[in-house]
Parts: sequence; structure tokens; C-alpha cells
Amino acid sequence: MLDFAIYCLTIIAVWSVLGLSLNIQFGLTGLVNFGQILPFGLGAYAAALAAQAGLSWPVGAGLGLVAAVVVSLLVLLPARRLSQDYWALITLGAGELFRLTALNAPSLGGADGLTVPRFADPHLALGAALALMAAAWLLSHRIAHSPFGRMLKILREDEVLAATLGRNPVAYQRTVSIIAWAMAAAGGVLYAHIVGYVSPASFTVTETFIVWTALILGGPGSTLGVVIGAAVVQLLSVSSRFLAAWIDLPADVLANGRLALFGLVLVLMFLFRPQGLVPEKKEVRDAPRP
Amino acid sequence: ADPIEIGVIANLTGSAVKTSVQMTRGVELAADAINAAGGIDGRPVKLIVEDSENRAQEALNAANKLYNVDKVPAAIMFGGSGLMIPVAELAKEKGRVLVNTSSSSPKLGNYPGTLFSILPLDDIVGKELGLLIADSGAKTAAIVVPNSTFGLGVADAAAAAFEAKGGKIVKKVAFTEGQPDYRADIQPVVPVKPDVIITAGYGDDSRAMLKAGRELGLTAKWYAAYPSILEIENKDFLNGKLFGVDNGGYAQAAGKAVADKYGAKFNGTADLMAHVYYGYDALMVIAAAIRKAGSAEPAAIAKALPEVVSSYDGATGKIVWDARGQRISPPIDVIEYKAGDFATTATRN
Amino acid sequence: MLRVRDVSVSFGGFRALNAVSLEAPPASITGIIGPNGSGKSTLLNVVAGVYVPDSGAVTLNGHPLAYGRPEQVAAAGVGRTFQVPRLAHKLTVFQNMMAGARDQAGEGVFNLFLRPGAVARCEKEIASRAEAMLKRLGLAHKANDYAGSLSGGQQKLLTMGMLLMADPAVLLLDEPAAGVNPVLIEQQAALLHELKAEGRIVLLIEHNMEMIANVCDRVFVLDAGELIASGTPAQIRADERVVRSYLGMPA
Amino acid sequence: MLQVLFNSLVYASMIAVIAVGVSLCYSILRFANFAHIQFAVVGGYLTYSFAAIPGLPLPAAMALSAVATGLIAVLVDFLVFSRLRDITPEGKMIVSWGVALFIRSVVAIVYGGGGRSFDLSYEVVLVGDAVFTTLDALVVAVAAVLMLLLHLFLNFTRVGSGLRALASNADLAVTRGIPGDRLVRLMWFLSGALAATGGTLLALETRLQPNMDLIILLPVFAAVTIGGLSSVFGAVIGALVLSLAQNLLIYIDFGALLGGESWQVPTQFRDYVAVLALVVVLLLRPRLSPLVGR
Amino acid sequence: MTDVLTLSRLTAGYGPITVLDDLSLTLRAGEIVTVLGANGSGKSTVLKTAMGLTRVRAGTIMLGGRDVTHLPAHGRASAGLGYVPQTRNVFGDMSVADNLRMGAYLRPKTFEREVEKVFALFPRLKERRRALAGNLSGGERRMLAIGSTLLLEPSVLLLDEPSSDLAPATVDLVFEAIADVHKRLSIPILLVEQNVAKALALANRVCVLVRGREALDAPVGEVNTHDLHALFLDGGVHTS
Ligand SMILES: Nc1ncnc2c1ncn2[C@@H]1O[C@H](COP(=O)(O)OP(=O)(O)OP(=O)(O)O)[C@@H](O)[C@H]1O
Ligand SMILES: Nc1ncnc2c1ncn2[C@@H]1O[C@H](COP(=O)(O)OP(=O)(O)OP(=O)(O)O)[C@@H](O)[C@H]1O
Ligand SMILES: [Mg+2]
Ligand SMILES: [Mg+2]
Repeated sequence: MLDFAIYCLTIIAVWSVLGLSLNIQFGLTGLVNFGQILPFGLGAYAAALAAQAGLSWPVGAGLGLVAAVVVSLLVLLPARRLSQDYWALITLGAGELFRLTALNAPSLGGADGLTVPRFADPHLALGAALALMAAAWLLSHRIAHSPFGRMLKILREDEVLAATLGRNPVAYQRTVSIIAWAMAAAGGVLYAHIVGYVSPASFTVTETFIVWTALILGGPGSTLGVVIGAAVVQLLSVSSRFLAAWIDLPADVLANGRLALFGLVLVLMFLFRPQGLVPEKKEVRDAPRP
Repeated sequence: ADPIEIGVIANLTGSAVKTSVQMTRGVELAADAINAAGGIDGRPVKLIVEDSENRAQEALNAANKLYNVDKVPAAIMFGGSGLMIPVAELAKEKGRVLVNTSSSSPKLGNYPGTLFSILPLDDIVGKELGLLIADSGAKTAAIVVPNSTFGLGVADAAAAAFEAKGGKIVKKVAFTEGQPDYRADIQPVVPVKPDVIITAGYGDDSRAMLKAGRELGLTAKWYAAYPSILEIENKDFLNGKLFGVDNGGYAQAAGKAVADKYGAKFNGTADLMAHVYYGYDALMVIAAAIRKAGSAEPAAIAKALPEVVSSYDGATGKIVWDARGQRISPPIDVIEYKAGDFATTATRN
Repeated sequence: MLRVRDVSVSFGGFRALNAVSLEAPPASITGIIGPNGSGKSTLLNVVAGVYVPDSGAVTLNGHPLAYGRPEQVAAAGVGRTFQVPRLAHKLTVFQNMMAGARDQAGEGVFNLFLRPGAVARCEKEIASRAEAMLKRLGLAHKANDYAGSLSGGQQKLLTMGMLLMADPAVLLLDEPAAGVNPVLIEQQAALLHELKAEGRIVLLIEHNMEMIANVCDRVFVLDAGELIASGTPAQIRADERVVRSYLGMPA
Repeated sequence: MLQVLFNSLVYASMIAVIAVGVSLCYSILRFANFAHIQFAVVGGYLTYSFAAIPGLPLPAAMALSAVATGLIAVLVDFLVFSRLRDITPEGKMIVSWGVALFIRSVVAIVYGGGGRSFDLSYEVVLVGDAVFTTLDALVVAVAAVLMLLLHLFLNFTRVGSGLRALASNADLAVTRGIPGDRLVRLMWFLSGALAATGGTLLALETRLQPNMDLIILLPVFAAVTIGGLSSVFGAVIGALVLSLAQNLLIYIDFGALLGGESWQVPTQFRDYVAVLALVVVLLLRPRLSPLVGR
Repeated sequence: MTDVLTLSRLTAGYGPITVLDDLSLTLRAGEIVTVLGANGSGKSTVLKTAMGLTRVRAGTIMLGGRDVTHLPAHGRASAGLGYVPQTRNVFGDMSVADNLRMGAYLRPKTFEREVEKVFALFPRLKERRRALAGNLSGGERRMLAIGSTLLLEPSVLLLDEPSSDLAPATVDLVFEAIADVHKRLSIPILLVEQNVAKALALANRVCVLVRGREALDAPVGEVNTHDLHALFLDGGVHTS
């Protein structure tokens, strides 16, 4: 049981990093990224390729971050000319392109994937994941409550307004993408070393949705909300498995019932907490008296 | 007495569900048989079935639950290599047994002592298929396979054997699984007019693939690895036009007996697929190992497994493992599809 | 000196501006009036770098302003307001004001992590300016409300406040008085005089003729995309064409 | 070449009928409704069930399924989305994903997770060396008629223009006497019914599978996006463009074109085209006037 | 005179925010009442509440002797209430012509005849009738909004700052038109204005709001501009 708890915490920490990265993009800046799995996968594959080439893990991590940053700039190239509505699809497509490439390129292991050295000790893995999460948290928090973050929020609501205030929206979006994608890539590197293996099956659209669910459920714009959202999603998914022990039905019916329950709980949570579990706080300061 | 708990991990939701359910049913049949016979040394077998949603992360969640919370000594799994390998890593770390019924990735050889495959490696069947095509007198062949480890593994082995005998591969189509329709994918095969089509596949995808071939008016003969796991879309179209090599076991007595049990429990054998036999054998060899070791400790099971299989006559025929726990030299049937049924025209053990 | 020379703009086949030229000297308030749809806002958008003119040029102190790059124009010290106010609705009034200030140390990511002291100092300085400005605009009691919850007139005032936070050399104002109550209009007029005294260039679009008469040094009149008259407010009021097309019967 | 056209037309027809519903919902309620694609799957299964009723011809089964799915969509709106009108579009989108997950699982419980298909007999027709089936012709015809009817409805009826007004500015629309809530329900019904029909066409041509929504997600949303998110007509164009681009890419022999050995793009890269077509079209398409200047 | 529109003891606002605080206001047949007040004092909210676009927490709204407190906005439109909003007053992605047609949603039959009257009032709209409403200038939008509402042939008019954004000559036209409609069809009008002089010239009665409450309700003859300015200085609604 303890081992299981350690495992779950590790996974929650990793998904939180991914969620925090998405929060900087969407929660703060309003960039709708449906390819969030792309930088994550890039980090994971970079770690794997580096390991295959006999390089040490910091090299792999470095490669992952660089790859994510470069690709983020590439994806931004067409996206910068488009209105926000279209970002979602461009990034969704980019994520799928990555998965298809990994699936179809023999040098990336194809469907078989690549093996990565694993953390020998689950405690170590948990420690690393928590450390990364803490770093991502601090980074996010500092950004969210800074003049930079304030301008990101302006951007989130009205790009034209930001431009009128003399800020270049594209430059801000670029900075945000670089930070967020590097963060996600770091999560990917760690994930690869925790699981010991990367394959296209780990980087599907569904994973992106899981991250989104964590973010929206937790409350976009709120750092704490993201982590809580990630925890709720993972625990919901895991705990629903234990229900099966009490019910005697064919295995596939149970499996579907579990997912139906998952969907239902999700919808109910929104009906009762439409603003997310931890809504973004209004930044209030002592008002000057009139 | 305390039940012995055995885990099962399969894609019960998402895609490739039908085959997963079939495998799970095979395991259930084996459990029924064991428990009806008084269990293993008096202890009944209890299955804990977990869904992997055909996603690596969920497969890991499932395996972690099974190994860490339920503490099962052994688990039987259906899933592609992308799901199987992360679970194999975990099993190795935990020192538990994992029995593979579906993936033929060579990478699975990296877990000797904890991972054992019931499914034979693709290159054996693929090579036999290539030879069969060459013997049929065909000169040109097109390849139409899913771009999975299985499809590509079969295709490469068959093509190599066929080309070694002077044949020529004129077109290769590797489609991405899970699409509703493959007409556009298979279209390029039409103009090259191959003598035969080399294929591999199962379930809904194979059905869509065959349908596309029929609608496009392909007249070539189909040569498939494991033809019986294909889902026949149109009997008339394939009558006398589908050949292949299969694992030789199912046609023999043990296999037939399992089919009968299946028919009794699940209302007939109309939807029976070969995966039932793989699941059945997987649990049966685990049970035999526990009996032999006199203990349900994972290490004891792992040690006993290779010893018991050599004398096990399974639903999938004789099981022979190499040193890494991978199945080699399975019995081979040569199959022809005629009059709405698969007929075995020759068997090689 | 802000100079607009021979600017023409068309949308599809529709000619919104036709070879319009005007200039606005420092320490002055230049009015632009004209019937609805005559191209006033369009002209302002050209100056602000939103629209790219078909032909013509805009220069500030002899340097051309960038077309199609509003952020560069704004960075060059040209601030503007919109006819329909633009604000970050889900930020508070105070945050909106803070965002208005230019060149903030805390907007550089490196400063954020490497020079937290400088960032904090800068914030404090801007905050005190924002407070003072809000008091002056009569919005102090709304400082912690979401900007989206302000009434139409209050939003106009807030955009003006944000603009002033940026301390621009040139102010482009699109109907700042529309929808604003008469008392505040008087205050705004006073504010404009102050801005003028500080040596800024103010370009003012207004339909409120009283305000135009009160504050403008010079007025340009557009009609159907053409410049039809220019002069002091008094001259304009006397111009027959202007009366006919724009002012209507003397009220 | 003719074959490419046939294949594209068939594929585009199925995608378009589903995609217009996404556009309708997007234009009126401003969110990308993932549950919509699941409605298509539900519709396909319902037709499958109704068709199994002895004596009920397929067209009647399709009509029944369309009505039933339309009502399901209205119910989903009543239970879920009507209570969440005020949350962000992304929030609604995630909720729609939850709804889709729920429906998908229920469908899988009822019908099993494996595929199902209609047993239809149809003819294969040869035109030159291109083939199509009578079923293909039927699918294209049904889709074309539906799209035409929808176009006429939206543009030439009072209710249709009311819907468009609602899409443009809901608060203003109600003050003009347009019954907002009723029309929103009508929109749900229409898009549910269209989805059901599209899903049935897809099922007739291919198969039914509970998670089919995930498979057609990318093409449907790509079609909608290419055509401009809130234009119904655009969704149809988008489906055509996408489908032509996909089929052409794997058809053209690039090797021969460049004077070398025959080489075609491997078919598994077909989905690349969905994405690339998307990017290219979005970049080339005249930019909508930004409405920024005031 | 009979009461046409009566708001009694209304408490209303947006979501959790209360703007109107126990407010009562009556519009009688044949009357023009102008609502004045500082920015944010709740003038627009009064009109939106009358139209059914806000959340009413307490109080009742009567329209022509019928309780419409819980009637949705489209029902009130059918009952003869015409409304010109202050902002977001056109269908931005529809053409000018389609916007006008939407104005006549409830009166499709008389559209052809009535739209000519609107074009006669605002010739600019006729010139631009194929343009997208979202591309119109501020003043053109205002004309379109007023024109569309007239096409509804309302029996009561709610006008929110109809003259703002308009050129002086056009302001005169609009006020003439309002006076004309009022006289010819004897439609009672609730008018929100910042153009105090013009509003007072047109109205029979003045109602001044201060922070969502009624601070003054008197016939036009009894108020002077100086008092009004004092009330304006009192500021808007305190919602925090
Ligand atoms: N983006 C655009 N696309 C098409 N036409 C436009 C666009 N912007 C403005 N126009 C047209 O150009 C003309 C001039 O518009 P502009 O906004 O400059 O007028 P204005 O003088 O500011 O009027 P107002 O006093 O009413 O604000 C109008 O007829 C308007 O319809
Ligand atoms: N959508 C909204 N959500 C929340 N609060 C709002 C909203 N609209 C207006 N308010 C608040 O209600 C109060 C009254 O607003 P209203 O628009 O009625 O004022 P007004 O008198 O019309 O002002 P103006 O003359 O500036 O148009 C304002 O203080 C504003 O903060
Ligand atoms: Mg203007
Ligand atoms: Mg107002």
C-alpha cells in the first residue's frame, strides 16, 4: 500500500508539473494549447535517445529542454498570425504529428518505443518529482504575481489592448511558450526516467485532455488549483479501480462503468463548482480611500 | 483456503477491445476449470481484472495496483508493446511474474525471469508465410499490414523469405490502426496488380481492411499470418482466396475442449477468437507452476514456469521457450479459407 | 510635431479616407470632427499603427511611425483610447492602471528572478502614481472592483487613466466625452488643459462641440473621408460647409 | 484521379454532416463541443438498433435515430450545459469531454466495446478504372441534400435568421423578440439529429465502435477550423478541402513527378495532411477583419 | 393618465452584485421620462431590468397592467417593449440590412414599408446597408440600433443614450425623430441621456439616480441644472 501511495504521489507530481506549465500558457496568458503533450513527449524522447546514445541524463535533459524550446518557436510561427481560436487546433495537430512521427520513425523505436534507465528506488523517483514540482510551483507563483504576470493576464483578455499599451503580444507569447514548454519537457524527462520506457502510446490526445481536466477542474489561473486538480484526477482514476472488487459483473462492463463514473463525477463537479475547485483569486490591495 | 489472486490487465475500453475481452474470457475459462477441479492444492484461483484503457499511463496504474496493493504474484496481460514494456519494467523491479499474451516485440526478451510470452515471435510465422507464398508460385506480392510491431514484424519476415526465393515485393502499405476505413490506404495497391497480398491483423481493423480490398476490386489472393484471427467481412469475397499459416494448436484436442467450454459459457462460439486460447494457456501454465513449486511466491513461480511448460500440452499446442522466456518453434498449420470456414491443409510440429 | 500627410485608406472597395493631411504641434490640442462615418476613427487608427494606409505617411518629430505595429507606435510614446473602451475586464481597476505604466522592471523575466529588489521598488512607485490618478478620476472607490463591472462612462475614465499612466508624449483620444456625465466632462476638459500645459500633443475626436470649443486650439473637419475645413473653433463654427454637413441648424 | 475524387467526396460527406453541428454549437454557444462527435456515435448505434426491428426499413430507422439523438442532445443541454452558461468556453469544452466520456462508456456497456457493422448489400460500380459503390452514392446524396436543406433553413427562414442573430449577439437578440432559450434547444436538437445522421452514414460505410469519436475528432475539428469556426457553410468546404488534400497526398506519385523511381507518401502519414492542410489554409485564407480599431 | 410601465421596489443587479436598491419608477401613458445620473449610478441597469436582462432579487415590474417580472426578454419584446442598448447594440457579423431585418423579427409583414422610413431618417444606413455592422463607425452603429428598434414598432420605448457618438446634426435629427414618434404614435418613452439640456427639452419628467436609488423625481419645470450637477457629483454605485 505504501509503495502504491508513493507511486501515486510521484505521478501526481509529474502531472502537476505538466499542469503548471499549461497554467502559465492558458491560465495566465490565454494560450489554448491542445498539444501540451508535445513538449512533454519531446523531453521524454530526448531522455531516451540520449540514453540510447550512451549519454548521461543531464545531457538528455538538456537536449529535451532545447528541443522543446526550438519546437515551441516553430509552432508559434504559424500560430502568431492566427487568432486565439485557431491555436487549439494547430497545437492539437502538432501534438498528433509528434506522436505519428514517433510511431512511424524506426529510429525513434516505432510502436515499440525506447528503453530508458529507470530510477532504482521509487523513493528517489518521488523525491525528484516533488523537487521538480516545487521548482515549477515557485516559478509559476513568482510569474503569476508579478508585473510580467499582470501583463500576461492583460494579454489573456485582449491582445489589442496589450499592443496599445506598447507591449508586443508575440514577444510575450514567445517568452511564455519558452518557459512553459521547457517546464513540460523537464517533466517529460523525469517521466521517462520514472517509467523506464517511452512509446507513442504514452503521448496521446487523451493525456492532453487529462492535463486540461486537471487545470480546469482545479481552477485556471490558480497555482494551487492545478496541483489539486491533478491530484483529484489521478486519485479519481485510481480509486475507481477499487470499486470493482465489490461488484460482480463482467470485466468489460465494469471497466466501462468505471469510466462512465469518472465522466459523471467530472460533470457533477463542474455543476457544483463551475469556477473550479480553487478559483483564481482577485488581486486586491488596500484601496486608497476616496 | 485462501484464494490465490492472479492479475489480468487488458484493453477493456478504448480500441482493440474485442481481442482483449476474448483473452480475458480465456483466462476466466481456465480459472473455472481449475476451481472446478478443486483449485491449486486446495486453494481456489481468484482473478483481479484491470482495464488499461489502451493507454500506457493507465496500464501502469493498473499494474501498480495489482502488484502493490493486491500483491498478486503474477499477472497476465493483453496489450501492445507500448503498454506491455512499462509494465514489464515494473514487474522486474518488483520481482513479479508477467505473462504476455499479445505483444511480439523483441524487446520483451529483455526481462528474462519475470516475463514469459505465450504468443510466439512473429518472425517464425512470418517466415513460414513467406515460404508458403513462394511455394504457391506467386511472383509479386504487395504488403498490407497495420504499422504495429505485429504487422511490421510479420511483413518483414515474410518479405525476406519470399524475396530469398526470388519473389518481388511491389508495394508496401502500413496503415495506422484504429481508423474506420482503409480504402484510401489500400488504393495504391490496385494499379500494381500483385499476385498476392501479404497481410496480418485482427479484429475490427482487419475487417475494415478486407472490406476496402473488396470494394476496390482487388482480385489478388490474401496470405495472412494467423488467418483465423482476421475478421472475415464477406464470405464470398474471400472464399478460396485467403490462405495463411497459423499456430497449430487450436485444431487439436486441447484447443477443441476450450472452444466447447467457451461455447457453453458465452452462448456459442460465433465470436470466438484465437486470443481465448492464449489467455487460457497463460493461466494454466501459471497454475501448473504454482503446483509444481508448491508455493505461490513470485520467485518460485518464475523458477518453475520454464520447467512446467515443457510438459504442458496447451490449447495453443506445445509451448517451447527460449532462455529469455520467449516462445519459439510453435506448431504451424497451413490454412485455407473455403466454404465459410478455415481448413487446415497441413500441420508441421 | 505630429504630421499626417496625404493618408488614404480603403476597406475593400470603400474609400474611408482620401488624401487627408493634418498636423498637431506640441503643447496644443487638435480637434477632429465630422459626421458619423466620415473617417475620424479610421484616421486615428492609422496614426496608432492599427491600419496600414494605402498611401501617405505619418511622422512624429520627423520620424515615420510604424504601420500595422501598434505596439511599436505605442512604445514610441503615442498613446490612444478607443471609442468603445478596451480594458482587461477580469482584472481589477487598480491592476489595469498598473499595467498602463511603461518600462516596468518587473516585466522582464530575468529581473523577476535576479533583481527582485528593483522590481519591488518599481512596483511601489507605479502603485503610488496609480493611486493618485484614480483619486483624480474619481474612481478610487472602485480600485478593487473588476474593470468589467464598471459602467460605460467609468470605463471611459479608466482607459484615460491607463493612458496617462504610460506618460505618453502624444495622446489620441476617440470621443472621451461620449457617455460621460456633464460634471466629469468639465473635469476632463481641465485635465486636457493640464496635459497641454505639460507640452504634450493631443489629438481629440469629439462630437461634443462645447468641449471642442473649450479646449481645442485648432480643429480639422472631415466629411466622407475628405478634409473639408480647418481652423480655430470659432472659424469652424462659422464655416458654412461645416454647418451644413455637420452641425446642422444652430441649436 | 477520378478515384481520389470519389474517395474524397464520400469521406467529406460523412465528416461534413457531423462537422456542421460543431459549427452550429460553436457559433451560438461559443465552445467546441466534444460531446457532439459522441452524438454521432450514439446516432449510429441507435440506427443499428432500430434497423434490427423487423419490418423497419433503414431510412425509417435513420429518421428515428435522428429524432432520438436530437432529443438526447436537448436532454444533455437541459441537464448540463444550460446550467453552465456562464462558465468559460474552455470549461464547457472540458465538461463536454466529460459528457462524451460518460456517453461513450454507456454505449460500450450496452453494445460492448468491440466493433459492429451494418450488413448491407450494395453494388460496386466501375467508372473507367475508378470504383465506387451504390452505398457511396447514397451517402453523398444524403449528405448533399441535408447540407442544402440546412443552408436554406438558416438563410431563408425566420427561425434560421433568428439562430444567426442569437449566434451574433444573444443579449440583443432576445430584446428583438427572438426566443433565445427555445432556439438554443432547437439548435441542440438540430445538431444532435445531424450528428446522428452523419454517424449513421459513417457507420454504414465503415463500422461502429464506442470510441469512434476519438478517431474522427481530428478530421472533424480540422474541417470545422479550416472553414472558419462558426460558419456552417465553411464546415462543408473545410471537409472537402481536408479530404481532397488527404487523398491527393497519398495518391500522387512524387517519385515519378520528380523523374525518379515511383515513390508515394506512405499512407500512415495521411494524418499529417490533416494538420498541414489546416495550417496552410489558415495562413492563406484572407484574414477576417480584426474589428480592432474602435 | 394610466401607468404603462411600473417598476416597484426593485432590487436588481448582475450575478451577486446588487445595483438597483429598492427603486421605484413609473412611466405613464403619453409621457417621456428622462433618467439622469452620474456614470455608474445605474441608469442602464434600470433599462436592462425593465427589459429583463438582469437578475431581479425583489420587487415587481408591470407592463401595461400585466406582471412581467418573470417574463423573459423576448416575451417583453412581444409585449411591445422596444430597447436601444447603450453598448453592444448591433449584430456585428451580420450586414446592416440583416440587422434591420432582425429588428423586424416580430413584424416581418410591415418590414418593407417601415424600413424605408428608417432609411429616410438615416440615409447613411442606406448607403452602408451591405456593410457588416461590426465594421460600422460608432455613430453609424447607434443609428442602426435606433433604426432596428423602431422597426419593432414598439408601444413603449427604452432608449439608452441614443445621442452619444452622434454628430450634432444627427443628434438633432434623432431628438426630432423621438419627439415625432412620441407625438404621432403617443408612445411613452424612458430616456437615459447625458445630454442634459436636450433631454430636459424633450422630457416631461426627470428622474435622477444616485447609487442605484432614486434621488429626485419631478416634472421638468421644477428642476434646475445646478441641482442636477450637485446630484451628479455624488457619484456612482458603490458595489464593493
Ligand atoms: N474595418 C473596416 N472595414 C470596413 N469598413 C470600415 C472599417 N472600419 C471603418 N469602416 C467604415 O469606414 C467609415 C469610417 O469609419 P470611422 O470609424 O472612421 O468613422 P468615424 O468618423 O469615426 O465615425 P463616428 O463619428 O461615427 O465614430 C465608416 O463608414 C465605416 O463603416
Ligand atoms: N455586467 C455587469 N456586471 C457587474 N456589474 C455591472 C455590470 N454592468 C454594470 N455594472 C455595475 O453596475 C453599476 C451601474 O451600471 P450602469 O451601467 O447601470 O450605470 P450607468 O448609470 O448606465 O452609467 P453610464 O452613464 O456610465 O452608462 C456600475 O457601478 C457598474 O459597476
Ligand atoms: Mg469613430
Ligand atoms: Mg449606461
